[in-house]
Amino acid sequence: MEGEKMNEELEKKVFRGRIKVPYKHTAGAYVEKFITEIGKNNKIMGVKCPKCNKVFVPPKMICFKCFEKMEEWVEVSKQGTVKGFTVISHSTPVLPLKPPFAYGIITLDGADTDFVHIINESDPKNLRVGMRVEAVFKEKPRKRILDIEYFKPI
Amino acid sequence: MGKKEKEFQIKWKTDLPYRYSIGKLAVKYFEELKNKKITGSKCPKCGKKYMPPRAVCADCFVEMTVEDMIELSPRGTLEGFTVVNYPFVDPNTGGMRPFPYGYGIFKLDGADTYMMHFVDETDHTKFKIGQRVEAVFKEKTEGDIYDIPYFRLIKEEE
Amino acid sequence: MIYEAVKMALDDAQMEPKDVDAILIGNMDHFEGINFSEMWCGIDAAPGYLKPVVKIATGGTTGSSLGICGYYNIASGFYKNILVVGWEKLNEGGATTGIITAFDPVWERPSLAGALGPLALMANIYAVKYGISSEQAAKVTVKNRRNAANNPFAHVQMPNITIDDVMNSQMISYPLRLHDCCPQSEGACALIYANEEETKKITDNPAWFKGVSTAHYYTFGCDDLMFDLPTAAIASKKIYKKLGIKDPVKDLDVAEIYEPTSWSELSWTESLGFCGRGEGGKLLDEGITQMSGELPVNPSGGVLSSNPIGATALVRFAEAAIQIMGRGGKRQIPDVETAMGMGFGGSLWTELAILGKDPKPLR
Amino acid sequence: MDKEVAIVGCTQTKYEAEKIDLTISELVFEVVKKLHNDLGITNDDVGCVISGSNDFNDGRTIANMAIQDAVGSVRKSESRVSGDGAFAYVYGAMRVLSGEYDTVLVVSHSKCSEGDQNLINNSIFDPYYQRHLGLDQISSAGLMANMYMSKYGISEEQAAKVVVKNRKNATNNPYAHLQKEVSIEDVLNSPMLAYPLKELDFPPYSDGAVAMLLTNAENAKKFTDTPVWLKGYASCTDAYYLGHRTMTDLIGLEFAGKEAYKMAKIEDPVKDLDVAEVFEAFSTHELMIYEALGFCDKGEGGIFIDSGETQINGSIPVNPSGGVLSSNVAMANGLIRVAEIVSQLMGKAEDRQISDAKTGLAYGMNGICSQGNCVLIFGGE
Repeated sequence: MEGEKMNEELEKKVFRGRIKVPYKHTAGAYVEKFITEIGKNNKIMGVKCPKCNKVFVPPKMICFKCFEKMEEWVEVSKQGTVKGFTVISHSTPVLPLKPPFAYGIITLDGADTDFVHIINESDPKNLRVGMRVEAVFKEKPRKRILDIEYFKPI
Repeated sequence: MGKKEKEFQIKWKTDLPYRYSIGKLAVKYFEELKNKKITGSKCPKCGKKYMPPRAVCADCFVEMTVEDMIELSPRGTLEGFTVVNYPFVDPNTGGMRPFPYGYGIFKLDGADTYMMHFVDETDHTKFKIGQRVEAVFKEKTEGDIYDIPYFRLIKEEE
Repeated sequence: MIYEAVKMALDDAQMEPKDVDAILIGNMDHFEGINFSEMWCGIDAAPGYLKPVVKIATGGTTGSSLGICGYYNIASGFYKNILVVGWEKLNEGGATTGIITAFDPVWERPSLAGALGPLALMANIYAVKYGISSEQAAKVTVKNRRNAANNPFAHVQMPNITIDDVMNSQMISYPLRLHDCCPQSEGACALIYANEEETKKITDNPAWFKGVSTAHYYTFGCDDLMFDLPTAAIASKKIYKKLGIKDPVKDLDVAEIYEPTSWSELSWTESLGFCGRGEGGKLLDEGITQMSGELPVNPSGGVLSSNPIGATALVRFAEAAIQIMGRGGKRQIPDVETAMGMGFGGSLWTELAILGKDPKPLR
Repeated sequence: MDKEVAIVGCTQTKYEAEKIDLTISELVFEVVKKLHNDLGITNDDVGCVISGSNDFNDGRTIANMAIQDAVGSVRKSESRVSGDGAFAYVYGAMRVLSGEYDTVLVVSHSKCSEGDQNLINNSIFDPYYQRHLGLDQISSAGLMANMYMSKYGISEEQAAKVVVKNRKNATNNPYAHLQKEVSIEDVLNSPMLAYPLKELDFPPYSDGAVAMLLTNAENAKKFTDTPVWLKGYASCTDAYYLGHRTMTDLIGLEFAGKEAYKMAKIEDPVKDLDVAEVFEAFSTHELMIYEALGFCDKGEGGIFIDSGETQINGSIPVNPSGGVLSSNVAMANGLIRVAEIVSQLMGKAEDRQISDAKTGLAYGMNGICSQGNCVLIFGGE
């Protein structure tokens, strides 16, 4: 009872508000192609900078190093190498899965940049930098980045 | 518009909860509001009477405390009005705010600043600048902002 | 979208991305729902990688705060040149919704209806106080939207709009009708600022900053009746005094002001000292603010024609600069020596910049 | 620098988990009023105001609207940098250097207790590629720490030493939020949050505000006998998308550091700097900062903490205030670093004072894992 009373006193001092806003982000041609190819054809696409020849995955319009518009699309592999990982063991409202699970920074074969995604492994002992992983696609794509459900160790 | 609809869009609903501290003066204000009393704060230096009550007099840069709070009348004089007649998402709820609604700016008797609130009238021809308005309290007040759901236009000083 | 504006600005100045010293971004967080939007767009769409990128966000004034911050970046000697970019993609979030969250969560948000609600109140008080008719307000829309037809960048272009069209449009929030209000636009605006030495390398036809001025006001929108925008009077008096401007109508050649509604242009031309109180309607009727008048106001079509919030006020500065450079095409006013740009936003703040053809230093 | 800009006074609040009695405006008023009193000035003596804040953190678009009354900017010029307070300081310095204002008040604040930090941090990520993955500050820190530690063979003990050092330093700082010492074992045994980082590798969330007054060379002595001068500044932004960055080294900071050293004519930072206050968002981040700022060679952050040189009695004390690991006031962190360096150079740092501190470095940052970097170098007379 004592605690409840104290809570009541504290509640008086605050106003519980929310900021609830629905957004529709126009994704642009690059995101559209990337996400659509994942969902429809289970292909992971990147774009190549005409100047430095680097392949960007995920793709974007401008190479931030050369400030060149990138227009050449290339398919990269579904497999890649883990450059770094972390295992999430705390629960937060934004997580797409129930922890524990891992995030990885993955260089897909054929890409020059790294790609951040989920790895379905919860024990840090089974993860190491340099390990190989492969994308697992969602059966029913929902037009978002999670249409690659996760990467699995191979 | 046709082209717009074809655009590939990613939907995202922001829903950020906040616990805003309201400050000691507002805590007192809501305590008084529960008793159907409206309060403001008076600058100890220049005497300006603020509604809503707050801790700083912006003109003098002097602090006001709970001791500087004063009672204001629930009645006031209308300075301007509008009838909102367009749809928009209310960020407080995430849903559409019902419309049309009347909305006015008025000065409560005894205050030097103005306040804006809903007014229970949606026909703009019924409003008149200079007209008297009065706070309408919920029957059972709970000491929160919803205790005064709206103001009403007083036809003649009753 | 941002890349497009940035690329155009760089090409125009014949600059390479590597030549840019620093980047200033203007955008509103909650409008698009992206926290730290400068990190995203400053690098992906502007050449910000391994460069200083700073974001300025002050609501409607974002563009002018940005424009003014750019001025200080150069005037302080910190940078030789700087790229200034403002942008907004309003359809992604909704301006009204975003603007409501700018106000006090306890006292103001529950009943506030975005920017138009208070603007309607201001128009209502102003109209009654000075006996201004809806017809006079409608003339502003007609002037600005017709001007916009000369501006290839303008969003709403209505060369044939009439007073009747405005007065018969849908009532949005009494006394504001649909055509009394600014649209919601998407767009970006990029400018390049440089110091004296750098400027010589870039162009022989620059627009120079003569002075900037800002006035802010109370936290709560209704601490004062703001129908006459007191901050515009404070800020303009400050800058006129600084630059020795006695009669703005004579001393300025063109003004780009931030008029979110037709009524605001009438009322705020008064606050800026273009005419006496209550004479905004007369000023317009006499043709002074028309394209051919003594002090044309908003030859670009103004905010009533395009309103990409994070960029809007910067566009005012840009249009002032365009007029000075003589690059206004069909909207060009002949022989512009001095031009004013105005930003409005936040809790009714005003920000002004006066640009000139003459590089004479400030003060 | 050709022209000079001085800081003549700083005030801070005590940092706490939740200042429930104070609105943001009241919190800001507290430091501004204290600053006025310390300097014996009134609001009329302040030329203009620059604030640094973040809309998501404050739960309010145009967050500076809420503090107009409290910073005394009614009828005055106020502007606001959306981001870390260190950037607000830079804008304030620009206003002084432009010659248009004699005095500028710079303010930064945050009430981390009011919002949900995971949600707020998640919204930093773009809505297409990263946000749906649920990334936030903690998970990105885990990724960064893992990549850094495995590349350079940094141990968890070495990371823990940063926490131990900073938490110990905080016990000398009356403003610090956490004032309890911890041991290496405490850190290693605290619950795992994002492998390899544990709960104590991360900072708390704190409420607080900081304010300072800037002026030019002409006026500085009117306010204090010990003004602190800006000697070097640089800012630099790294790539946005996590995978597009070199996660093992803070390239952006390295770049900014070099530029700032050049401006301040610093050749050997360890020798030439007497103290540094840095924005360390997690334990290993501080080790990475040592490397990026050239306090030690690449990959030797671990060895450097072992050497004890960054302890309060070492050759380059880092975060004698206890750093962000002791008080994490989100957007104000960078300006707090500046304020702490100012206290050191003014000789007013009391129990945490580094003797004979003449030159100091403050580092503030924006975004996730050192995206936007701001390095400032200050000198006493």
